[in-house]
Amino acid sequence: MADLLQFLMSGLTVGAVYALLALGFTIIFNASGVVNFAQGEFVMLGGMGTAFAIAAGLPVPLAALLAILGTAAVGVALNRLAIAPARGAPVVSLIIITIGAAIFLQGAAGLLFDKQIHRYPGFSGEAPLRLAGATLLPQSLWVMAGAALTFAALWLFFTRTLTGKAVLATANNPLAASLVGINTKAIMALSFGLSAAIGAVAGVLVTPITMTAYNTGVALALSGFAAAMLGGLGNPLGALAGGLLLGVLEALTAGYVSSQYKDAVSFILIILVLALMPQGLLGRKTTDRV
Amino acid sequence: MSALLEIDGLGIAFGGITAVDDVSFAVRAGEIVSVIGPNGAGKTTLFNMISGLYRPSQGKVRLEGAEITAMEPHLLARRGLSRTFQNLQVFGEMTLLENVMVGHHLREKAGVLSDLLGLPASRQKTRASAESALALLARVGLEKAAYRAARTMSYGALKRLEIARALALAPKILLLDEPAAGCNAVETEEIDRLIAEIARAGVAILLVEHDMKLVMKISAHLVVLDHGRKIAEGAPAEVARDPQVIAAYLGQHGQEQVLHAEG
Amino acid sequence: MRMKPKHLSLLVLTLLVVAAPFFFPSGFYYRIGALIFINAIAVTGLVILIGYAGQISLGHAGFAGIGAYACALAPEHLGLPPVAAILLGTALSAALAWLVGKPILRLHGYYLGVATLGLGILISMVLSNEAQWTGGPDGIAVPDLGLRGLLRDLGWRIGAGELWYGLAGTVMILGAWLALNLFDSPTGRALRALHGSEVAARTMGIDVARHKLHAFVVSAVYASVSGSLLALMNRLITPDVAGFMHSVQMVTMAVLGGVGSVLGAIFGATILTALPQLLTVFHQYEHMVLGLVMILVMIFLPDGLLPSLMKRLRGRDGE
Amino acid sequence: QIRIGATLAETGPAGALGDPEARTLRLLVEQINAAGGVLGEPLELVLYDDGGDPNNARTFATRLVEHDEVVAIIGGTTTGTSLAIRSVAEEEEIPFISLAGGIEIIDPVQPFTFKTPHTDRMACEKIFEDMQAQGIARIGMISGTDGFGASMRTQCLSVAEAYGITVAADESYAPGDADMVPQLTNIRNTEGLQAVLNPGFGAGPAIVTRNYRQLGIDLPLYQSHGVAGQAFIDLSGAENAEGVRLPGTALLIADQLAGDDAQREAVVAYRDAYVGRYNEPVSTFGGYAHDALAILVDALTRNGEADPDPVDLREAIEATSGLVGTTGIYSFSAEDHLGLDLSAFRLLEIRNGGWTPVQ
Amino acid sequence: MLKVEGLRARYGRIEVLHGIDLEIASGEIVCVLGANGAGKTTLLRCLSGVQPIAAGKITFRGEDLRPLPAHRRLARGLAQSPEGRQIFTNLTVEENLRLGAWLHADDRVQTDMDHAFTLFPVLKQKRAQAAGGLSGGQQQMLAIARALMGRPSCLLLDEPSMGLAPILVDQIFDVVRQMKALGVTVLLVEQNAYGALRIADRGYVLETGHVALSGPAAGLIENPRIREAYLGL
Ligand SMILES: Nc1ncnc2c1ncn2[C@@H]1O[C@H](COP(=O)(O)OP(=O)(O)OP(=O)(O)O)[C@@H](O)[C@H]1O
Ligand SMILES: Nc1ncnc2c1ncn2[C@@H]1O[C@H](COP(=O)(O)OP(=O)(O)OP(=O)(O)O)[C@@H](O)[C@H]1O
Ligand SMILES: [Mg+2]
Ligand SMILES: [Mg+2]
Repeated sequence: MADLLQFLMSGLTVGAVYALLALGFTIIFNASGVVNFAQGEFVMLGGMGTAFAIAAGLPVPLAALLAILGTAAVGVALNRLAIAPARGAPVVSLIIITIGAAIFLQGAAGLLFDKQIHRYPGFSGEAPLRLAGATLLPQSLWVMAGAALTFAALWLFFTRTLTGKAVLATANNPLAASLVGINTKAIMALSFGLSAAIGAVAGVLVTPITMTAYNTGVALALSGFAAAMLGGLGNPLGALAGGLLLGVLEALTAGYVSSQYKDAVSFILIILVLALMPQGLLGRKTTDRV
Repeated sequence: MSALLEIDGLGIAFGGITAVDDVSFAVRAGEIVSVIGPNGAGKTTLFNMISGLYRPSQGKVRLEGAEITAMEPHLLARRGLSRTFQNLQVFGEMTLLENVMVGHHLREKAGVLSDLLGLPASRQKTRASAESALALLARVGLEKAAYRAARTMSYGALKRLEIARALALAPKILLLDEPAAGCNAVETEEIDRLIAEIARAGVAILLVEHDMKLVMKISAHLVVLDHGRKIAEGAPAEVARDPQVIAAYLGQHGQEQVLHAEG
Repeated sequence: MRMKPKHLSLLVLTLLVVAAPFFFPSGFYYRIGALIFINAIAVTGLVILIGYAGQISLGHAGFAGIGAYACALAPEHLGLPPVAAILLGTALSAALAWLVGKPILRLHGYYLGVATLGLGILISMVLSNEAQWTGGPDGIAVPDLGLRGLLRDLGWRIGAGELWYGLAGTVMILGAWLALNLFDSPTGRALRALHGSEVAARTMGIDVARHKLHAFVVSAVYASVSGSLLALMNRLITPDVAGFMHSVQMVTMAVLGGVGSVLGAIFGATILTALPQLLTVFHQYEHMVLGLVMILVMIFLPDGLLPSLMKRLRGRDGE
Repeated sequence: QIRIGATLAETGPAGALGDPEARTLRLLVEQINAAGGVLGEPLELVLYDDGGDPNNARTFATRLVEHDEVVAIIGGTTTGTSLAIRSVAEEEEIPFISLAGGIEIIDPVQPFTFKTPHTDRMACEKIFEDMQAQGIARIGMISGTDGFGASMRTQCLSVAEAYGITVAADESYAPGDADMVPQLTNIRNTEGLQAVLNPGFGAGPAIVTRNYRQLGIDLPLYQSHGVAGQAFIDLSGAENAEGVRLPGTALLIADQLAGDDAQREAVVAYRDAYVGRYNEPVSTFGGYAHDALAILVDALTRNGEADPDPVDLREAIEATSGLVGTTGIYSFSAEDHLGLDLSAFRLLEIRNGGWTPVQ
Repeated sequence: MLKVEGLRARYGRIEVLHGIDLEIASGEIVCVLGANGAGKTTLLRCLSGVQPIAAGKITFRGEDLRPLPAHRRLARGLAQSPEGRQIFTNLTVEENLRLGAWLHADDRVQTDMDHAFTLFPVLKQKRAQAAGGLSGGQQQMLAIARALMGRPSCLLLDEPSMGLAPILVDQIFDVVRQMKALGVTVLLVEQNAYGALRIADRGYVLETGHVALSGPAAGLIENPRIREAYLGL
């Protein structure tokens, strides 16, 4: 019983990390239909930026803020320099652009920062919290809170604000969006900025747990992508659910079955779920009449 | 003569809202039957059920006496049922010729291996298929654009392309969803002639169309839907005088068109 | 008489393969050539799957892994000659593609992407974890194809580099020929049709599920053959061959070159295989430049290198 | 001019290993050239980044041999890449000195292939020796599924019996994993364990160490030489790493070496140069590259030709004897292309955030 | 109010509009007729800015429109109900309408929406449904209503009667007349030539990218060439 609780805590910690990563995909996807494979690099930049700013003597909150703003700027620049000029290109081409951007950013980070692994202490100390025989690091609570807040913010944005609807409209039908007066370029810039900022926030929060290095982006993007797909791409609630579910499943598999094949179990689950629900757990089916 | 296509008590609902409810009628070989009704009456939905894209929640569809309810569309095609779409569904990156050749799919199939190896059987079929596709394009007046990508054509041209493609299947029954939409009066007359010609060749036609002039002129039989239910059925002249149909559907514009058609 | 585009493509391809060695400054170029051809084989398969049928796969390296490990394991454990091992690999890949394809090909777009991604990762995980069979992450030795010995016995001495250049080049041209045949065949049209509109394809009598499955299986066979050749050429194979990065690399090659056209995709394979060798002059900026090249190509030639260039030459939608 | 080739995983998953290796080679070649080169000829280093991918490594090895025409190859950050380079080196008969741990690189011995690091089997032996001395007979193991972790796991499992040690719990984690609590919980729940061993490199072992303390497991924890560097202590947190033991090299305890220690001079010189140049701590892996170059330069010098015949050069390397490196003192022979024995490994323990030798 | 001079447009290298001249006075209804492929849609696309123009000039209320991207032309008062309807299929009917008034954030938005609902009551019924599920005709109504939400001073309608039931065709032409009464200028592309000419003040006839004929609507209805080629009389 105590073990189960421990596994669950562990799973929720990892799950919250995945959820934060997955949430980062939603905005850009909702604005353009593109899965941004450079999303993991935003997370990495957030973490590395904070680590270096702290090492340079800045207080943690300031370091984090700088890293987040810097990453958001990178996101906007990415849109301005690489995505916007390719307007009208097929979606696969845009995806290749994001992959190219990921390779570029990783190379740049390796030069700008370094190739070592970095970490900074958790925000509320490192002493484990005990709970009915199970332990949890305080930073896990930060990550969970971060995931919950990001989710809530995104959810409100997409369901309650007109700008959120304009973002959805831009992906759904860019031509119509500009016909109703939506500045789709600005919407894209906003989306990339926000997405990058969300990625950076994730990086700031998870680095004390996962650590970071210039080349961690791809793996992060992959986990986030898998979680987002499981939950249903574009839906913040799906990202949250998908992330938590994957995290818990991995922990339970590692705990009760086999640590060697825990990732395998996740992917088998994803394939099974998709076989039954082709839009993920909470993805919306789009209706296009013929 | 017994009916080719029988619709028997067909119905479906989307998210609890009934779109089509207990609709029955029949189409005989070589006959042109039109389904009319206000926007949202359920005409396209009816087509989608007949052609196997939607699974009806009630009722049956029979083709030549055999039940075909909710059968896979490609199997229906094999049985001789073909259709066009209200919202264009063309293969945009393919040429007009290739679009029509796809309609020959059932007859030209040779197997993946043969196709990969480029065996004479495959090439022969491709050649034959191209020839007859070109003839079909000529029938709808598109032979000049045969080698252009479909995506570069205007709306009206694509509507006609869909008809050619549907004919390539050599159907026994053809479902046309608003074939004259986006065509002017003269172009509509061409379509009118085309449809009549197809019917003369023995193909049954089920037509959805809002152009009353066309409908009145060529239909042998009318079925009127409103809110998913059949509200009237019969010979065109008769139905056009039904006050319920006038109120729900025809209005002044429709009546004028009807008069026009009747000369 | 005007030549058919298919024949023209094959002619150009063959000429390039045959003529290139005359310009090689050193034997090393044979290896690059062979690598290009081996990648091009897999990428040609993706042209059929992605370019013709419009179905994405982020896990095709898994099939390359199956082909590769079949060549490593079958000779030792089953006593098969390497050539038979290649066939066994393709049979296994085809069978797996068929089994897995059935349920997952109902998915669309990114959902298909993540399912194939999962498939690829599962394969590479097995290859990596079942060390007692596969040698684990550090890989396993692959027996010699034996062709060089055979040729030597026949009195023809040929370097390994040259041999693999010729062999892979031949297989690539063969693969391109098959894919080009397919394009303008009933099956090819059916695939391209379902790419354009699945609904319309179905009502035109196309068994969409079956055709997607065919495309998936055929492309898996291409990937498998590519993996087998890589293993036999390198005489050593590691699970990297089945890894996610390799899958992404294949898709990138295809899209960058022009996924709708066989020649384009082969062009893409050439560029992306040769590029890292050219970029070594940039030392530590290598990755940045690589990323930049990918971005720039897609911005300026959004339909892929070859098709976009052709379009420019001919005028956009012109005839 | 003497051209030396290298292909290393400067980037990619093993980048944390390959990067200091590449930096070391660049630094040393500069130093050597500044001091007049070898045999009066400057060294030219041709270095490629294979990203840890064996296929790339093989391509670059071919390029080094056929295109760049180097006299010898240093490299292969990982065992997989080393094996790929080896087949080129053996085929083309060019001396090759590997920087990876796998025993299969030099066992069975192949004429042109040498290596500088200890094998992972030796690391297991060194650890098990210490365990034996502590009376530990039942251990738990948690290893990374990457090449390093998996290979060392296999070796440890195969030699454990010889030391009377039973591996009663055998868990693993994947390279990017963020949390190893479930695996460690299972280890904690295994009856009668006396110690835990974690073969791995990169971030994994640091996370293991932190989770280990989080769960309050108080058995001795052994790490591998894969994390022998200051970074491990920083990432784990000094208080979490306290008491962790691992087999390391003299490099980590340069300042604590006895004045008469044979390696002291070499180790201190390398460390000072590296830290002075790059302003980051030395790692064992950089040390491997240092030793490989030292061996090569020594052999070139003894061979005495600026344009050496590869076979002669190979023989000169094989004749290396008593060469002092940062990792140990190398003496190759026709049967031994590793040239180190267990004594070169030093068992270290982390105390107060620093390395101390275990007496 | 709207003036087009020498407008040329091309797709790739193929030119499909070969120098169109056209003028619309404020408060006028002008209709454009033409066979399939004549270039009517392309003309409207150029006016709304979603199609780059190759040569020529477009002025709206004296302002050169060429430098303005599509989304800024609506702010000038130019709204389009495009061919193919182009609604936001994933959003609800209400959200589609609300986005039609993206540029406006005042109380009038609600009034405008209520007005749209009175024009097309079926949209009110379906307000919370995804627009992608609407029938073809319902989508057409939505596209028109959405254009109205932008409070245009000049409305560009591409075949508004397409796919509408006869009873609604009357109504659409009524709406156009009402718009005129409110002072809105309307450029109407129609295949229903008879209906369009009846409400229009003037008309243009496009033939393969040229203006073949133009003049007062009443005159065009009587023109024998028009009667034969477009009215089928
Ligand atoms: N997939 C679907 N999801 C939700 N509602 C649907 C769906 N398909 C049809 N409907 C609803 O069913 C009703 C009938 O639609 P249908 O398209 O059949 O109308 P129609 O008679 O063809 O109209 P039109 O003349 O405008 O084309 C409409 O109210 C529509 O909203
Ligand atoms: N994307 C495109 N690429 C190339 N050519 C195109 C494209 N779109 C349209 N065309 C061509 O431009 C010409 C004008 O087309 P347009 O759509 O403007 O005609 P239209 O008058 O609106 O016809 P319809 O009444 O059929 O809608 C046609 O010849 C068409 O084939
Ligand atoms: Mg309809
Ligand atoms: Mg048009």
